Amino acid sequence: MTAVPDSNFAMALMRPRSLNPTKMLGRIFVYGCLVVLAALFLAPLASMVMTSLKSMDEIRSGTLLSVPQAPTIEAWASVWSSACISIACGGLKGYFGNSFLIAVPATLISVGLGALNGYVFSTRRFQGDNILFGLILFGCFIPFQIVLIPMAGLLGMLGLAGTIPGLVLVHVVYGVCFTTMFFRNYFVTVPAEIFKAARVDGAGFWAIFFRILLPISWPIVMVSIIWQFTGVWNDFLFGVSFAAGSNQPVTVAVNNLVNTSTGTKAYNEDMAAAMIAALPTIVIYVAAGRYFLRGLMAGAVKG
Amino acid sequence: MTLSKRIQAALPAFVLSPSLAAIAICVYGFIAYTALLSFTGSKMFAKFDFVGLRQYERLFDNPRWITAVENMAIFGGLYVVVATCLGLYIAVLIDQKIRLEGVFRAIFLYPMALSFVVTGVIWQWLLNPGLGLEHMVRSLGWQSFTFQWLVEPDWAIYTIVIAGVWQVTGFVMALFLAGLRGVDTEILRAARVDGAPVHKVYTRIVIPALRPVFLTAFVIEAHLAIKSYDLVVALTKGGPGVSTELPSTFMYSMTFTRNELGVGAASATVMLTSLAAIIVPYLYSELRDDRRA
Amino acid sequence: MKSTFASLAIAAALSASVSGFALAQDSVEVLHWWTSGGEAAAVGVLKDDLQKQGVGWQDMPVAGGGGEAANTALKARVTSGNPPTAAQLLGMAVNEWSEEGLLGDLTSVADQEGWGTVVPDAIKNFAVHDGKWQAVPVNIHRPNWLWINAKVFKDNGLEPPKTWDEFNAVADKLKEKGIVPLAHGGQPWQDTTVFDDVVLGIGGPEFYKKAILELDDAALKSDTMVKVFDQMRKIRGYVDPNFSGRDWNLATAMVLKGEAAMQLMGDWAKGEIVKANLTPGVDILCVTAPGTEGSFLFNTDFFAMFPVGDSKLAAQHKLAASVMSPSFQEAFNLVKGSIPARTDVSGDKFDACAKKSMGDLKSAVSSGRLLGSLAHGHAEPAGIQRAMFDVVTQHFNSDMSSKDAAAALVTAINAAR
Amino acid sequence: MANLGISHVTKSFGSLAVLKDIKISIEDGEFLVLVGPSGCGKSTLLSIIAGLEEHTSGTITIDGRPVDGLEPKERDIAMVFQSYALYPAMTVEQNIGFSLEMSKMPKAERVERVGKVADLLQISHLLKRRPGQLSGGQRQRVAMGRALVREPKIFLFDEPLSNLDAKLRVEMRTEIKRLHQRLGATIVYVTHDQIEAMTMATRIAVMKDGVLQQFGTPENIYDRPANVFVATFMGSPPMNLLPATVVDGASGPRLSLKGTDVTLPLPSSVTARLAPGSDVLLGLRPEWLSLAMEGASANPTLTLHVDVIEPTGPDVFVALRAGEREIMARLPTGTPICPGEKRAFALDLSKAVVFDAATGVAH
Repeated sequence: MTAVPDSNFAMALMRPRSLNPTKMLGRIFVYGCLVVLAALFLAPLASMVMTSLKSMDEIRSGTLLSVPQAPTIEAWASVWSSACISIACGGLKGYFGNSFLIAVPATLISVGLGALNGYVFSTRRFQGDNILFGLILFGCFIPFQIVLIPMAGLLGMLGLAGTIPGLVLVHVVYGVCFTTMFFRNYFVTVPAEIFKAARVDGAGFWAIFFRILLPISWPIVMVSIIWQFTGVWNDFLFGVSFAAGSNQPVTVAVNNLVNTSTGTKAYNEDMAAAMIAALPTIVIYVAAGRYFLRGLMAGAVKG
Repeated sequence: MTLSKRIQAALPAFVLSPSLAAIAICVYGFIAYTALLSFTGSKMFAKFDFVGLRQYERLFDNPRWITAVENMAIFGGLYVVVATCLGLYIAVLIDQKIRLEGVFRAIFLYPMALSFVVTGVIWQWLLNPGLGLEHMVRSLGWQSFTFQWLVEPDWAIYTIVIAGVWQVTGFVMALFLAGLRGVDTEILRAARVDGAPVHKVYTRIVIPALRPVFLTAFVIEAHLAIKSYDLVVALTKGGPGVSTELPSTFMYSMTFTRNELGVGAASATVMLTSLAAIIVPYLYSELRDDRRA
Repeated sequence: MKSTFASLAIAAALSASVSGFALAQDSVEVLHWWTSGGEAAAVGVLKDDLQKQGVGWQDMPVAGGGGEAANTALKARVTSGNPPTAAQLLGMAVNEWSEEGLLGDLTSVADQEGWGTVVPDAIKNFAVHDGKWQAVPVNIHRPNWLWINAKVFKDNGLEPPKTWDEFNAVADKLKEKGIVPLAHGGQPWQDTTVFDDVVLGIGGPEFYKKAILELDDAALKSDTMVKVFDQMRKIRGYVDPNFSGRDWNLATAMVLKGEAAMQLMGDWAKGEIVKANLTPGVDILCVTAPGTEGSFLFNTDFFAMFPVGDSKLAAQHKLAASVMSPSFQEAFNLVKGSIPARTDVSGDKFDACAKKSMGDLKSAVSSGRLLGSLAHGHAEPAGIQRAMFDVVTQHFNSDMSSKDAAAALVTAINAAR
Repeated sequence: MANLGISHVTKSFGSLAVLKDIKISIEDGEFLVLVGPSGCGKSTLLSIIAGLEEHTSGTITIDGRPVDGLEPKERDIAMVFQSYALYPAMTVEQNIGFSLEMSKMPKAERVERVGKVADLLQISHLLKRRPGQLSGGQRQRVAMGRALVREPKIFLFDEPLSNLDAKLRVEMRTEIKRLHQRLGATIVYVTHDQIEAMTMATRIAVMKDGVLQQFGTPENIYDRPANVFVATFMGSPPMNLLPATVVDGASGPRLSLKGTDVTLPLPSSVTARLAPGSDVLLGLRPEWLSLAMEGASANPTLTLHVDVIEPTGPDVFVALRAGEREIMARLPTGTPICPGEKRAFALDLSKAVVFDAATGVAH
């Protein structure tokens, strides 16, 4: 595993380690700006976490960013396993599982298909290949609201209405546009001679893909997985439209929990629910952020 | 040709075909279907009674749509400009060989990981005068502090910009950071030898070299702006009044809430057309000459 | 390794969905937006009731925006040819679904159970189309209530206002004392709830019928309508600055805590009152909205029945019959805060406000003053209703003149037709 | 090992012809170098031999068997690429053994073959490393190993030394030549470097603009270039070309050098009958000039102005001037000569070549 390459600029720009006063001021300025910005970016998350650890009484009396006086994970516990969503009082945990059952296959399938598509687009030239690729790319940009109704009809025809495989299918279809783009842009940076060498060595279509290309593709695989998993996990519109009650993903459940029309608002529970729903994706971003950057460098950004 | 050769030759097409079929139906088929519906008098469900351009007339006669388009211009413009500048600025800061770079990166990136349900809940809180920022500052002693953008019809759209920028800036930063790390160091050394101060090196050499990244960032931001829907629903539900209505929320409410499928389809068609106007030239320039021989 | 994991995940997903579909033959799937608090408890009542009859309950809750998300989900379900057994719909929505020919038929059960005689006509009109029962009413809500914090009024020596002029006088006094006169949440439906009350209170039932139910141009443009908007402008001055986007229950909480004195809201506000250990009618007074005494605005939640296969018809009929049974209507509405949709249920167990509601309902039925609420989907189809929302809420949130607002109302309605 | 035949091969993209009617054939064990400036079509021709690209018409035979339309793996060839094209994710061992693995050779045999090749190339200690951990020269060896291990009928090299520094390049050049001699393998080698071509080849094919200019042994190409292009492309410094006119002399036609009053006898190599008055170019390699010894030589002499002297170690390149024209001579180190002098130079016309001034073709 290689870390993200060191900063070019710093290396090129830094004078030998003589910290003159201007230099010091510069460093203080840089760190000052970063810390202020980071605090601003973190404030929403911090207020969520702190609110989720307070009791309702404390929430009513304090402010958003006050530190909980008597931290309690009651709200978390309740939201996870016992809060009532309509008549079901099992908390979010079941829906959490649904989200995994949707997001994991949808991510793997769309990343797999995208890798193969990108492979074909980057290594085979055929009539109209660029136009075809452009058409796929445009699919990235389609607003999802407009596909809800026709997609519902299609799922019905396929007999997948209301099911988890149906949702997986929907996410794969719209995810494949992105993954194809990612992989194609990555694969065109692989030197053509590698493919030629592999052909001379007798490697066929699949051997080139699995033995030669895939092992060097992990940066872009990571980007695609992060992108897809986050997208599918956070989806609400498809989930609410295409999943039957017991198959609903966690976002829909959180919405049902938070968006009450007549219940009292339990803000600590709302925040805990929001946090629980966001945890897997936050963890992925924090843990794999550097790979995300690497992958972007390796292909997603043209520079 | 032998059978196995034929299979080999057909493999690429075979590999592509499922995705192509799915996209042909689920992207272009559905777009065509929507475009078709925009010429019908459909109300609750699709009905193929063609009414010509009537739905487009109704669309542009609708003050709500006009507001939505104006808001789009304000929101889209600010969103793109602010996110690009802030993202670039943070990327440059992070690129100054700082300690804890990974931590800072994670902090700026994490909002991308949150869904709108979550984002909306937080920002509704933070921006609400009675609960959030204003309340907090006042309780710290500054009694006359006011921050009421969320509830002022003329200002509410800017709260959407704030939340939107907060969410996307990390991604833009990552793009720029990746771009910065790809700039040729030789040029930078040369600039140093020529005696250019650091900020000049950035403004005169580095940032111009990032032109392709600007383009990528612009396209990503622009399409996110046009697709923005979740944020508005979560934060203001289009209010106060209709002051934060966007084309996407307009389209959704016409189609699903008001049972005006025809008008909704017309607005979707207008949206798609403007989206294509942005995306197609970009795709064209991207794909024209980046194929290796 | 990866592929094995993928296939495992797919297999798991498949089995999960299959089990999700493996409903007992005798079961119903109900789409609704009652996800929490009293609403969810009320659904629980129905579920238990059906379970006793051996009918399973497949829950399909979709919360948010007074059923907007649920409506999207419902459209997707119906389009995919997989409608739920029943879905919660408001009155006009039942009409719209019925006009699309997408609802089932309950007439056989209705005749057998004799629903025709016990449901008020104004409500029956939404449930019955072309002589066929297609939906069953669960409750009757009354949106034209004014909720008053009794202590605040007593402390300030105020009497509940009976007309809008009195309301203004009371509000001015409260404002002087530094108390928010009216707790309000700036959402289109809440704005329009107030608007309904003002139209009915200033124009009277005949004007409401003409302007709101019949969309009579002359009435909409009349001076009365201008006066209505004048009053709306006044009311805008009686709410606190942070009203925008506020949920109704937070506004109610303001009244309960005495931060605000009054709220114009439907009787579902009782749930909040009870939860705060206060007594409706005692701690928090319930009076009809100013000038609307003798009239009864209503909104009713229906369970609209979708055509399901013969195999599920029996369960669907059991569901309908259950909903309409006096015992369920009583149990459900006790929890929900509304009153039964059938008029032959005893009000003994209900609170003071509900009792008044039941009495007012009877007299309104006989005087023809039982009127569908615009804000709550019992006056106009969604397209027109929302177009009117737009005008009302835009006027409320800007400095638009009353005349312009009345004119805009006409334009918006015509554009939406 | 096998012979290779390329007959009437053309390749075009639409109306653009990149290869025009190429005819080359070499025997078993020969070392063919395709040389020419970039864009001359040499790499395309190599790709066609490899089966990586398809030609438009013509036939390629390997070992007498037509291979047109066959996949690279069916042609029994191996190839070494300019960028080495090592598989980044595989170890050296896996890289070398990959083709054997693809042909489903049993593991034990594979390991043995890889080991043998690694020994031969002295890279046994690198077998567990990945390409990223190797130096340029090591990568080059691995790329060779990958080709050697297959024991193919023909080896194809696509500018394999151009990414190495000068010293390594010379070393590897020798090494490749040694391998060739040891294995007796048939090799097709593409380069734009004429020294590589001269030093390694047993046969050279010089190409320009998709057209084969000359095909022959290195000596042949060097001494008897078929045209002006070959004459100037091969050899460094390039062959001097002196404009001249054919004039009638007592013992037959002579060449009158333009801008001088010198006339020279026609070189013996010229077989064609040259009409008096026709314009020609007299081709002289720099080493065919020498300082004229006082009255000793039978060779004709030419008095030239000494302009610049460039010592290279064993030799001295001397830039000479005859009027406007510059002429290079290659003299042994130690030749007593100074810039600014006028000296008489003897011309060895026994090897001189005469080209038609208009067409550039050798007479």
